Amino acid sequence: MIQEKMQITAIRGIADQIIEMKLKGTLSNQVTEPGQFVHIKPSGTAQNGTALLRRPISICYTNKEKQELTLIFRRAGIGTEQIAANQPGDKLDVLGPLGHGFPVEAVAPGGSAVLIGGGVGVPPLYGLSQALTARGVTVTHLLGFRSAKDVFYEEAFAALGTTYIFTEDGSRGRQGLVTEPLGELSFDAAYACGPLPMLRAVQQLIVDKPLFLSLEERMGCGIGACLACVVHTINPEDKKGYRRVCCDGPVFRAGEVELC
Amino acid sequence: MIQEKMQITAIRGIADQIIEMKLKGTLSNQVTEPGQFVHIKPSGTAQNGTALLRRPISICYTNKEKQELTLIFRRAGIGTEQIAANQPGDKLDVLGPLGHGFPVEAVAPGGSAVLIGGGVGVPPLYGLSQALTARGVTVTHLLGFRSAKDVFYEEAFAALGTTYIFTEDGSRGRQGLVTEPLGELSFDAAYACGPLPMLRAVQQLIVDKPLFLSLEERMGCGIGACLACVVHTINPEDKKGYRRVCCDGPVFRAGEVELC
Amino acid sequence: MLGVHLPGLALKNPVMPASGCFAFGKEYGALYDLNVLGALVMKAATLKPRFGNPTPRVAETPDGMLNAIGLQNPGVDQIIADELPRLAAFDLPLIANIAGSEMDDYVRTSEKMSAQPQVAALELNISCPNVKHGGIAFGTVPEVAAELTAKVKAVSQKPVYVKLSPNVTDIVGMAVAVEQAGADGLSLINTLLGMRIDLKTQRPVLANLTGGLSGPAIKPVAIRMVYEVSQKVSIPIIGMGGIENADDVIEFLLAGASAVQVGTANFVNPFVCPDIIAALPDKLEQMGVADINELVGRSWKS
Amino acid sequence: MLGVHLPGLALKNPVMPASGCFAFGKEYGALYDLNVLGALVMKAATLKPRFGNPTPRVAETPDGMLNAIGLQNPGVDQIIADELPRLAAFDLPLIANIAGSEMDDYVRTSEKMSAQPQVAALELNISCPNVKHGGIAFGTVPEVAAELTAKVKAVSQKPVYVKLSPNVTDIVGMAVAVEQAGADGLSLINTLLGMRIDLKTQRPVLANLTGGLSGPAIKPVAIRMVYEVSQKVSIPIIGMGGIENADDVIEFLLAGASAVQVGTANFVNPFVCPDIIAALPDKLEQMGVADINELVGRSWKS
Ligand SMILES: Cc1cc2nc3c(=O)[nH]c(=O)nc-3n(C[C@H](O)[C@H](O)[C@H](O)COP(=O)(O)OP(=O)(O)OC[C@H]3O[C@@H](n4cnc5c(N)ncnc54)[C@H](O)[C@@H]3O)c2cc1C
Ligand SMILES: Cc1cc2nc3c(=O)[nH]c(=O)nc-3n(C[C@H](O)[C@H](O)[C@H](O)COP(=O)(O)OP(=O)(O)OC[C@H]3O[C@@H](n4cnc5c(N)ncnc54)[C@H](O)[C@@H]3O)c2cc1C
Ligand SMILES: Cc1cc2nc3c(=O)[nH]c(=O)nc-3n(C[C@H](O)[C@H](O)[C@H](O)COP(=O)(O)O)c2cc1C
Ligand SMILES: Cc1cc2nc3c(=O)[nH]c(=O)nc-3n(C[C@H](O)[C@H](O)[C@H](O)COP(=O)(O)O)c2cc1C
Ligand code: FES
Ligand code: FES
Repeated sequence: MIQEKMQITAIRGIADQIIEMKLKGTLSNQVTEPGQFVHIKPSGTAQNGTALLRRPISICYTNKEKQELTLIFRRAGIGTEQIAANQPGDKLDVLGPLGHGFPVEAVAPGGSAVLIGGGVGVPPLYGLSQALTARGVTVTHLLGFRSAKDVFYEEAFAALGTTYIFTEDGSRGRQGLVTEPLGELSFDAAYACGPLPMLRAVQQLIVDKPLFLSLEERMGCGIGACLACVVHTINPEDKKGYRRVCCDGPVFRAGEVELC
Repeated sequence: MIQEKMQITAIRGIADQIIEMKLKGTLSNQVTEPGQFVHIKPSGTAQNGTALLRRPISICYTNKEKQELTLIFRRAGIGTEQIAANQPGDKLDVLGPLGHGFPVEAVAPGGSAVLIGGGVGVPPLYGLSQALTARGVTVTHLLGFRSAKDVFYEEAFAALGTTYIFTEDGSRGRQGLVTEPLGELSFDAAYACGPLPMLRAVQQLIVDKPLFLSLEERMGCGIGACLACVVHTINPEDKKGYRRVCCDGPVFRAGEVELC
Repeated sequence: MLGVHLPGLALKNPVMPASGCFAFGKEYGALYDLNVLGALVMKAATLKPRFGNPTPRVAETPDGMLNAIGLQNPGVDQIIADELPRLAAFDLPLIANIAGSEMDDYVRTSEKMSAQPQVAALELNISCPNVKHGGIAFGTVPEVAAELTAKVKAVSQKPVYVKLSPNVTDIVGMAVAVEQAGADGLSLINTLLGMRIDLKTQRPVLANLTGGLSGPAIKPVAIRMVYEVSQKVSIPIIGMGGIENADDVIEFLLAGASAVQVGTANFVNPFVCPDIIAALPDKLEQMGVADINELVGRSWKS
Repeated sequence: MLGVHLPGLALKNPVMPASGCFAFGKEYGALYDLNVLGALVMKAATLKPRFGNPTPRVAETPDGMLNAIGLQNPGVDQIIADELPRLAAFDLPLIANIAGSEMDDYVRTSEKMSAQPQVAALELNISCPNVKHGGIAFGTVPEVAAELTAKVKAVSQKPVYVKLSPNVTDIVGMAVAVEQAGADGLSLINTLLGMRIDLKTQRPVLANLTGGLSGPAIKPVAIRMVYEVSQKVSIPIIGMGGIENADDVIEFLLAGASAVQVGTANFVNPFVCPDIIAALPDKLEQMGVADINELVGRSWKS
């Protein structure tokens, strides 16, 4: 983990309020797993003030040759609005890589995995899918969005494996929930990232296969010191009784922590 | 007085920590006197935070054909640092023109005036000198700076009238105080802008001629509503007993208000 | 959809400039039509004229400002003579903010002000931290605040709102005390007591040493106090502290305020009050709210 | 030039991370050598383990943040067993922050902690606003705070610093009370009680409803309190509240603090403590100050 002024090499809108941003710097060398995240100090101008704290954003994927991280984030409030206002060439103060990501070794080469994502939970699944396919794993993507205008990276995912797009209003792909096809698919392990109700539904449906869930919590430090981001463990025998999303997670094996 | 997003058409350093900035917009049409000021909402990035309140900066001079104001300011703290970080093309939220400036009609055409300035009190004297010379008044400039590295606009002033530069350390022009030549000069009226000790010295030396002083006070609103910027009147009979620097001034006739 | 009815105040909308940040409306009235405002709260009036504190009177802090104006005003008689006739031309409830150093000052100033037909309500500023003698004591001792409220109520021909200081251990105790003493409403909050030291002079920036902290920095404290107090009193609350935009207004209403005041933000954006008022209908529509009064206290009622 | 000597604390420099913002040093210790710090204040220890409050536990506000962690910690015995041995490896005074819900909890926790050779001093957190029962009451009533201080002093083998809450009418009264009860020093200030409401959910952001406001927004309140208290007590003050850089440290020293703590800023810049410490010598030189202790209280002494 380092703190680095990373240079923005590209920044563009790819869907409604969704920004794809590329950051260059040596921090990218330290990324070990898909699903890790960075903690960004917002700089730049926003309408309603300026952010004090850093903002956690998942690494979508890493290009180690180019020393480049790609992030995808939604303009959600002051901090992401500030970050989105930057231009190529501007620098951002980035702390990372942080946390533990998705374990690709949970699926042996030749095996198969299903990746389930919703909204801005989709981005880290792209890097995961790259890593799994590079390992010789067959991947299926179940990606949910609110509406056609919110969809991104459909073709990029399709290039790596079968990809089902779902929208709440049916304006693109299928109408309905990403969990629908789960019963019909066979796979060795599943990975999910998205809103809590989606994660809960996934956890109820996938009970007999390894399942890894990436969680979100409001954060202070991002490195394990402030205990802002704790979640309860499920096992009553667990000595600590809690995990920190920022450093013990954000990815947990299903059943390790409570989803609430 | 209007509030306008003015576009920066030029911005450059002209001395140590001294920035010259040109702003384009219809606000410039409303400027009536040299010595008026604008109240700028800082935007842009500074090292140590961001400013909440506006910052008062004198109008150096106005180019009505180009609808352009020129300002000269010192990077003094958070707000001016933010403003200085802007680029040509960026826009600034400007309120103005504010206050009452220097009365040029105090000197009849063909008469003579002396303009006394110190540090960042020098800028508004340039627009004043332009207005006086356009009126056919002969001007002499006494301009004081800390050191050679702080001097600006020497040639611009020299093009309008005799110009004496003073520095505290003698590294440019004469060593000493701007008030020194006052005894030897003959003039019909004097105008001064600069630090309080300079204004006090000027006021003690010029007792029998019209003298106009431009004051500074920390401001809130800039338009007369908050009473942050009041100064006491000298005349004990004065009904109000005070003046607001932002709207009754910043220029006052010597003897109207206390210099403390 | 924006109308709000409070004791003595029929408001077109719940947004009014805060006392001391708008003088008597002349300066901002040169920029826009004051009739768009919900009401206008005048600068504090005292029995005698006051020059206030020496300068510097303001200092900036992170997302806030300190002020130590010191209640400068020409005195109640002058205000009645010079300011009220001009303000009477507007179709706008006027709230007279009252301050003093002695209880008797408050009572006599209130009596005079409340007798003016143009004045719709009084706001007792028992909490101004910048007055040396008195003032602060009224705002921090429940019994004293209650006594003052009762005395003013006894002479006032108009509803009385009491403006509380946040510089207390127990804001609910203060609020309940003045409610029981007969207050018709509360204004929450006045400024937090603060200081800034100039690293160059190595002395406090303000000539008065301390000053009142206002602006966005104090909004979380104000929201907390409105939330706590509104659940314990049955008189309406006018909320303030750091309001800059329509979202902030809605946050105060959700916390339990029935109307709001905007202070410091006027200095940043002189059009902030009309801007907020213009933005509110769309905000309500987005929230599916037909009547702004529905929002009041929703954060704890639902 | 940066060394500061306080009861029980021989500090290389006056900068230490604040309690609760640095856990037990492990995480930041992975980023830099903790030996550069003046001291380390550990996260609050309570007699029994505490899980703390439900999430969300933090929310951002203008130039500040609210937290309602709820004193999560593994309990004093576990801290002594797991954390102190590791921290003993550093050449660094350790300050143990103590919290509790009952007076007896404080006393027993203090007794255990102060008996540890690695612990240089105690800091009594009588002011954490996030603990439901107890806690806050100790911090707002001078007599109770004094009684607690005396009881802890009676059992403590190490100097006792009392950390005061700013959510009081009279901070000087609190300070004088605990000084008379035997406190060796004061820590000023803990967080201001605040709230933020989420406009989407229309409910408070924090699961705990209210939280403690920290960060630059509160600096003017902290400076004012240090300025006022330092003139009325003769024990040293460790100042904090919104410190982000060396200038802020100097402002606290000028106000009357002898040393400082840095909390929230660690989250913004994980290297803030070493950055500040590295910047201080140049600052002092620019000010013509040979010994940092000369600055203490200069804003009112001169
Ligand atoms: C491990 C992790 C990975 C994430 N990855 C992504 C990603 O790849 N793309 C993406 O668009 N978003 C991601 N998020 C969510 C993202 O952090 C928030 O959308 C963002 O912090 C909102 O900041 P804001 O200033 O725009 O909004 P505001 O609402 O103004 O933020 C106010 C405060 O709340 C916090 N906050 C608000 N929403 C969230 C949230 N959902 N999760 C955590 N903190 C929040 C902010 O960090 C800030 O401290 C991730 C969150 C976590 C915890
Ligand atoms: C009528 C008027 C005209 C001015 N014209 C010029 C000019 O042409 N060029 C120029 O360089 N400077 C001018 N100044 C001074 C300029 O306003 C300050 O240097 C500037 O406000 C400092 O802001 P800051 O954020 O950089 O400094 P900070 O020290 O961070 O400011 C903190 C606060 O103090 C106020 N403040 C600090 N110094 C001054 C000061 N000297 N006067 C008033 N307020 C101050 C700021 O406005 C701000 O509210 C003028 C001041 C006034 C009142
Ligand atoms: C410059 C200034 C002057 C003020 N004068 C008064 C006053 O005369 N009477 C009063 O009750 N409050 C006064 N206040 C307090 C405001 O009315 C308001 O309660 C406070 O500033 C919080 O709101 P804000 O954060 O929107 O400014 C003053 C505030 C400022 C900034
Ligand atoms: C996340 C967080 C946790 C805290 N936990 C404690 C604590 O356990 N004990 C304590 O005395 N103070 C605690 N505090 C208060 C800080 O020590 C400090 O007094 C306060 O945050 C002001 O300083 P700052 O503005 O630099 O953060 C905590 C503050 C934060 C932000
Ligand atoms: S964010 Fe601080 S411990 Fe996780
Ligand atoms: S700055 Fe507000 S009256 Fe002059």
